[in-house]
Amino acid sequence: MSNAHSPVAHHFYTIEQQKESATIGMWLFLATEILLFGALFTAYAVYRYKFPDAFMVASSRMDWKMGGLNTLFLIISSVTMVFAVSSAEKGRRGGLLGFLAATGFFGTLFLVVKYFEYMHHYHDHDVPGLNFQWTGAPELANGAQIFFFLYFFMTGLHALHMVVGLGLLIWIFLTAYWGKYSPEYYNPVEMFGLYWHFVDLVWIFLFPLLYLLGAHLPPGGGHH
Amino acid sequence: MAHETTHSTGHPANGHEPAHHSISATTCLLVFAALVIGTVATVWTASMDLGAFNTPVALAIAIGKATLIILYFMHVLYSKWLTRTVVIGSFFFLIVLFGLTFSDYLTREKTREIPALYSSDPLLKQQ
Amino acid sequence: MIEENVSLPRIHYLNSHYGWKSWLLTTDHKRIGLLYMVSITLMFFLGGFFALLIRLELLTPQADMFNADTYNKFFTLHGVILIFFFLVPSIPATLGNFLIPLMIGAKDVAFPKLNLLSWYIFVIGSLFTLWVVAVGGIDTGWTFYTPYSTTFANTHVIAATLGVFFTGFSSILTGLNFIVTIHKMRAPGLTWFRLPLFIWSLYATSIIQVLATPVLGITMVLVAVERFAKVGIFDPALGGDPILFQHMFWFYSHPAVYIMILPSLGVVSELISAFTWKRVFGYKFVAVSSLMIAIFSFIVWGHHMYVSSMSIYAGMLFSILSYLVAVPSAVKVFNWTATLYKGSVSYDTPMLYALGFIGLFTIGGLTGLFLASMGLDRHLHDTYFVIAHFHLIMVGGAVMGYFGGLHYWWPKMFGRMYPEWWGRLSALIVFVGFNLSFFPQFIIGYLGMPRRYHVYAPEFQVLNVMSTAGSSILGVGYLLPLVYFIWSLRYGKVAANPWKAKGLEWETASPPPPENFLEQPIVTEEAYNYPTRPAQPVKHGGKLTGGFAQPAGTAGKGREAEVV
Amino acid sequence: MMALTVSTAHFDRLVTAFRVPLFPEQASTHAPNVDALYFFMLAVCGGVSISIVLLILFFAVKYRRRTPDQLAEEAHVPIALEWAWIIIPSLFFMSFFGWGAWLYFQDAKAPQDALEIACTGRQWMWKFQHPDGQREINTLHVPVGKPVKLVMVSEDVIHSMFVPAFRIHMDVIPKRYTEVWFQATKPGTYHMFCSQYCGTEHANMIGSVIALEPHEYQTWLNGAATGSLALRGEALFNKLACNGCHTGDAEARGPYLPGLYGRNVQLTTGEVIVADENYIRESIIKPGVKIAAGYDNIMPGYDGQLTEEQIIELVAYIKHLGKKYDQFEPVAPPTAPAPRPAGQDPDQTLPIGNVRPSVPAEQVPTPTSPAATPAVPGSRPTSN
Repeated sequence: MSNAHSPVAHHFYTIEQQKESATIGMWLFLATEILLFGALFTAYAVYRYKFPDAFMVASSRMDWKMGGLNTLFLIISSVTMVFAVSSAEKGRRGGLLGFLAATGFFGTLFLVVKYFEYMHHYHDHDVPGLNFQWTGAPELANGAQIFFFLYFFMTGLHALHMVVGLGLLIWIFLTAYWGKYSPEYYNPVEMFGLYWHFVDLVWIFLFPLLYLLGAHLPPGGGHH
Repeated sequence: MAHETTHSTGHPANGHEPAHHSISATTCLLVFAALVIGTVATVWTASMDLGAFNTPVALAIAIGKATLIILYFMHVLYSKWLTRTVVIGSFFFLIVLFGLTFSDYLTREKTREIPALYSSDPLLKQQ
Repeated sequence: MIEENVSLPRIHYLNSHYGWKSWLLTTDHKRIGLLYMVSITLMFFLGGFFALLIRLELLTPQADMFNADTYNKFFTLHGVILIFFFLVPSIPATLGNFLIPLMIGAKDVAFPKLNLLSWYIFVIGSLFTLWVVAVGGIDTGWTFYTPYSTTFANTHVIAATLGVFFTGFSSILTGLNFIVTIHKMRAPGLTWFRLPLFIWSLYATSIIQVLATPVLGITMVLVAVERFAKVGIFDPALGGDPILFQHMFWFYSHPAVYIMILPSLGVVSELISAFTWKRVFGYKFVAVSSLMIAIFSFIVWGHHMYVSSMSIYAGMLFSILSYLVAVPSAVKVFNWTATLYKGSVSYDTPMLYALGFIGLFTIGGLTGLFLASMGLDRHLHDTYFVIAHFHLIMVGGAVMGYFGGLHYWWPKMFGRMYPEWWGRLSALIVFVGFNLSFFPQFIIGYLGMPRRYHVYAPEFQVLNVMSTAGSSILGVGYLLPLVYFIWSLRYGKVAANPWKAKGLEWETASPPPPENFLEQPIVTEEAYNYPTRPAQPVKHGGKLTGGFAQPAGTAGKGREAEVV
Repeated sequence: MMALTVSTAHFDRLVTAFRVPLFPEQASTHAPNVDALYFFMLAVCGGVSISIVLLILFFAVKYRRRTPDQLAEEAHVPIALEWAWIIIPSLFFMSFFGWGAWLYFQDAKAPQDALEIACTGRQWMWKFQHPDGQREINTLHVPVGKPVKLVMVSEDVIHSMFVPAFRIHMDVIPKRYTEVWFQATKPGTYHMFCSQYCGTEHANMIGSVIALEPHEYQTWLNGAATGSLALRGEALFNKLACNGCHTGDAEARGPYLPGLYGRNVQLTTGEVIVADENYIRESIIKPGVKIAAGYDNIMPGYDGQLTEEQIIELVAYIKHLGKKYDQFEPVAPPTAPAPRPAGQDPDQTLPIGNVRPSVPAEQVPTPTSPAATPAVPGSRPTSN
């Protein structure tokens, strides 16, 4: 958010002031993100309350192994991001670039897995608004459709955040490659780290709420 | 001139505060281990039938994992009161959204829901 | 106003750069404030035009000017445009953008580029809305209630909801910027309890903007998705719950009322102080009450839903919380009134707006108590009583505050004065027209005329005619300032601080230089530290020595003790 | 009002024309309770508003700036005032809350013995069904002095049942029953509105509640059991899938029917005709003859497929859509039964012949009755 040419933008007096401003600004942005996803979680909770059985059965059509794998990818990418920030803080350019690349790698893996999941659901006619067909008990159809809609909407919004994050990551990587950052000024790296961890945070809630509701059902419990 | 804590203009004194970003590699890996264990625990508990407790357990683990990320990875443990206020405030208002919405749903009389499909409802079937 | 003998500064933010690029690519908060001012003025008159058409149709009980569809589109566009594209951005994005850095002694807001970006996002949202107007409108009402908006309406709902979504993000970015600016950019010595009350109110407003708007944004997207994909999220035929939409919608839209009115409350605090030359009584109470209003505003939304089939227990909870939010609002009114006591009250144009504001805001707020009462709302819900109530707050409150603020800071923004006589006349016309427009609506409402009716029972006609007459007077009152403000840009008398008002923003030149202050100001005194004369019955009291440059007023300190 | 001064005939007429009602009629057991709270709050809030406005005016005049350089006077106002005006209003607010919530709770549940009437809202009409199966559209007959519970549901969007004279109000929601109850206290005809915006003809989703003495209600039940022409017409309308094209939407393939009857219609030929019974009839059996401007000739003709009786029912239904305020009938005709002009509202649900009004119309000045609004400009005399 700050000026890329000189560490201190014209309207700030000190770099410390600028840095704190950016931190608070980023956190406020994350606060809006919390409420943005929070509204969806509220909708999820309401419909789960209204359609407990449909949600459970529909959720058993999820592949929790894929979801679990993705959880691991995101956690690993978060850890590498932490190391990227601390490399930047210590002025280790090589470490910064390496850890950023690792973060990007695991983030991309996440999206690849997500892509296969989505394709799988598409072939199973699970996509509301596109090809949704419910072959289970008819009284669960409405709830299941809403479950799948929320699944696609929430994970889709999350994946959108991942895509934006990867775009930012490329920019951070390039600027780091060009040597823009130093132990005095590595604010963008840190801010990007906050964003990346937040995306991880959202997934930590999405995973159990979307993938694991039906995990205790007998195998194929709700399947056609 | 009179200053207060949050105002930093021209204050090199701010350099004194703990180097608030670098959590040590050990801490970081410990947190990582905890997160992985948490994930495994989530899957494990979900595979058991705990009745009404499946979701609370899953949520408790998720909240634990999220807290670790916020405190360590996002440095909130080492940050200033203002950052903490923002974090706590946003979750507070999220709870408001949840809580007051459910103050409606949880206290409704459920008997008035129409379970059947539209056309089978006798009241709607005119003629 | 006080006659001054000043000339314009040689270099100021208006003439430092020329060309359209210097405006469209500016990161100067003052210029961005003006960009916003031009855009929302356009939206104001567009939305106001629809209001006049609505009132014209309501002259008679029959549908004789417009058919039902046209009328429904008019009131929807009236609401959407004036709420999301005028009232929400009005004071924060124009006066706030212009004044926050000036009032806290900063060179700019914390994130100038983000500030410009938020204006562009606002423009994109506006273009969506204007496109909706051009291609045939939308008829869902500004509340977009489902399942009508998602399944049954045949108008341009998706474009309109996306417009609202965009302007919402513009609002979020503005609020975010302001919070950081107020925290991090204050001049040395400017502690929290030395801040002007306008800053306090904008800070409170920003909290709401940042935390409530995302919920509206996602709700609007869900409506749009439901509309083209038919997934059932809000459609009862597919298992969805329209009441959930109402919860999510009002979680934003009730706090949004305070996004609109809180900045006005701040402006009026400034005006009351500047035109009595007196510190606002109970400064700390007024300051903290802004924050209280902001926080309480999040927990009262259910009072829009008493008869929506919401649980009556939830209704009771929301009802008692709604009464809580009335307390800090009442505190403000009492404190303003007490400030007048023994002040040096002048009747300049902004003060006329401020006094009108207090009266109308009081009545508007008190009629809100009727609607917060579950027993009464069962009769009053969605009648013209509601219309009258929120127009008293939105127009009698927010718009009056905006106009008062514009008149007060106009010489600060452009270094020139508008013709004072015309200003007072327009304030008077607005006040009269407003009262005539909206007081009859309270009676119509209690009689039982529902809102959003273009044909109505004949016995409501006389009151409706009065209301329509009032609205045309109001229209004249709003057009006058447009004319004389534009006139004053070129021909107005040069002015720097015609009110002899206190505050950091008045300590730099009018119009301010591009960097606001030539050297960083250092604050050593409380806000509104006007000198006073001793309490004695003399008619011609203490002279103002040395203008207002003299730092600490003699009696300024002593009063703080009463307030603490 | 003005009537206090002169009383020439001319002036009297003017006064009558401008007699503005200030409060709605009280016609249910809820009404006096709601009004009592209203007047209490009006007194408190009105008093506060007036005091504040007067105080502001007083201060503004007394402490006006007399010379351009007059400073504010040093003032010592006790800070205790702050707490006073925090605490005292709070107490009043709590009294408002308590009274309002009590009122709502007290009336939230209908008595056990309430007469249960089913109500269905749809774009843009109200349909009612009495316990014994009698049906009505946009008119609801209820007995005075007996609690009546409406169990309501919507067929499409959210509507809201609002009867101002009864002070009741409840949203009508698709797929979920909501209920509201009232006990009428005096016979009369009262407005019934939809107050939740529900689409194009929202403002015409109106009707009337007709409160009858219990024995008259009983008589009415006996007389109206077969269902009206318009109701049968509606069933036919849906059965023939007319509603597939005449959806009532702005972009529908078929013209918009509510309010059609009696209106001028422009044809594709440019000619303008009045939509009377014959036009509607012709448009059903030979739709291609006169085509409304802006529509294609796509409707199949029903010549020979419908009996004359069925056509009469369809016409009655179309005429019933879009009923206007001034076509509402008065509370009850002064002498029963009023002769009904030919072609006027054959679907009236008032029983023919055997209902005698308990109260002459003049003594029941209801908002809709012509007696209450004799000379409001712009209103036409009612049709029956």
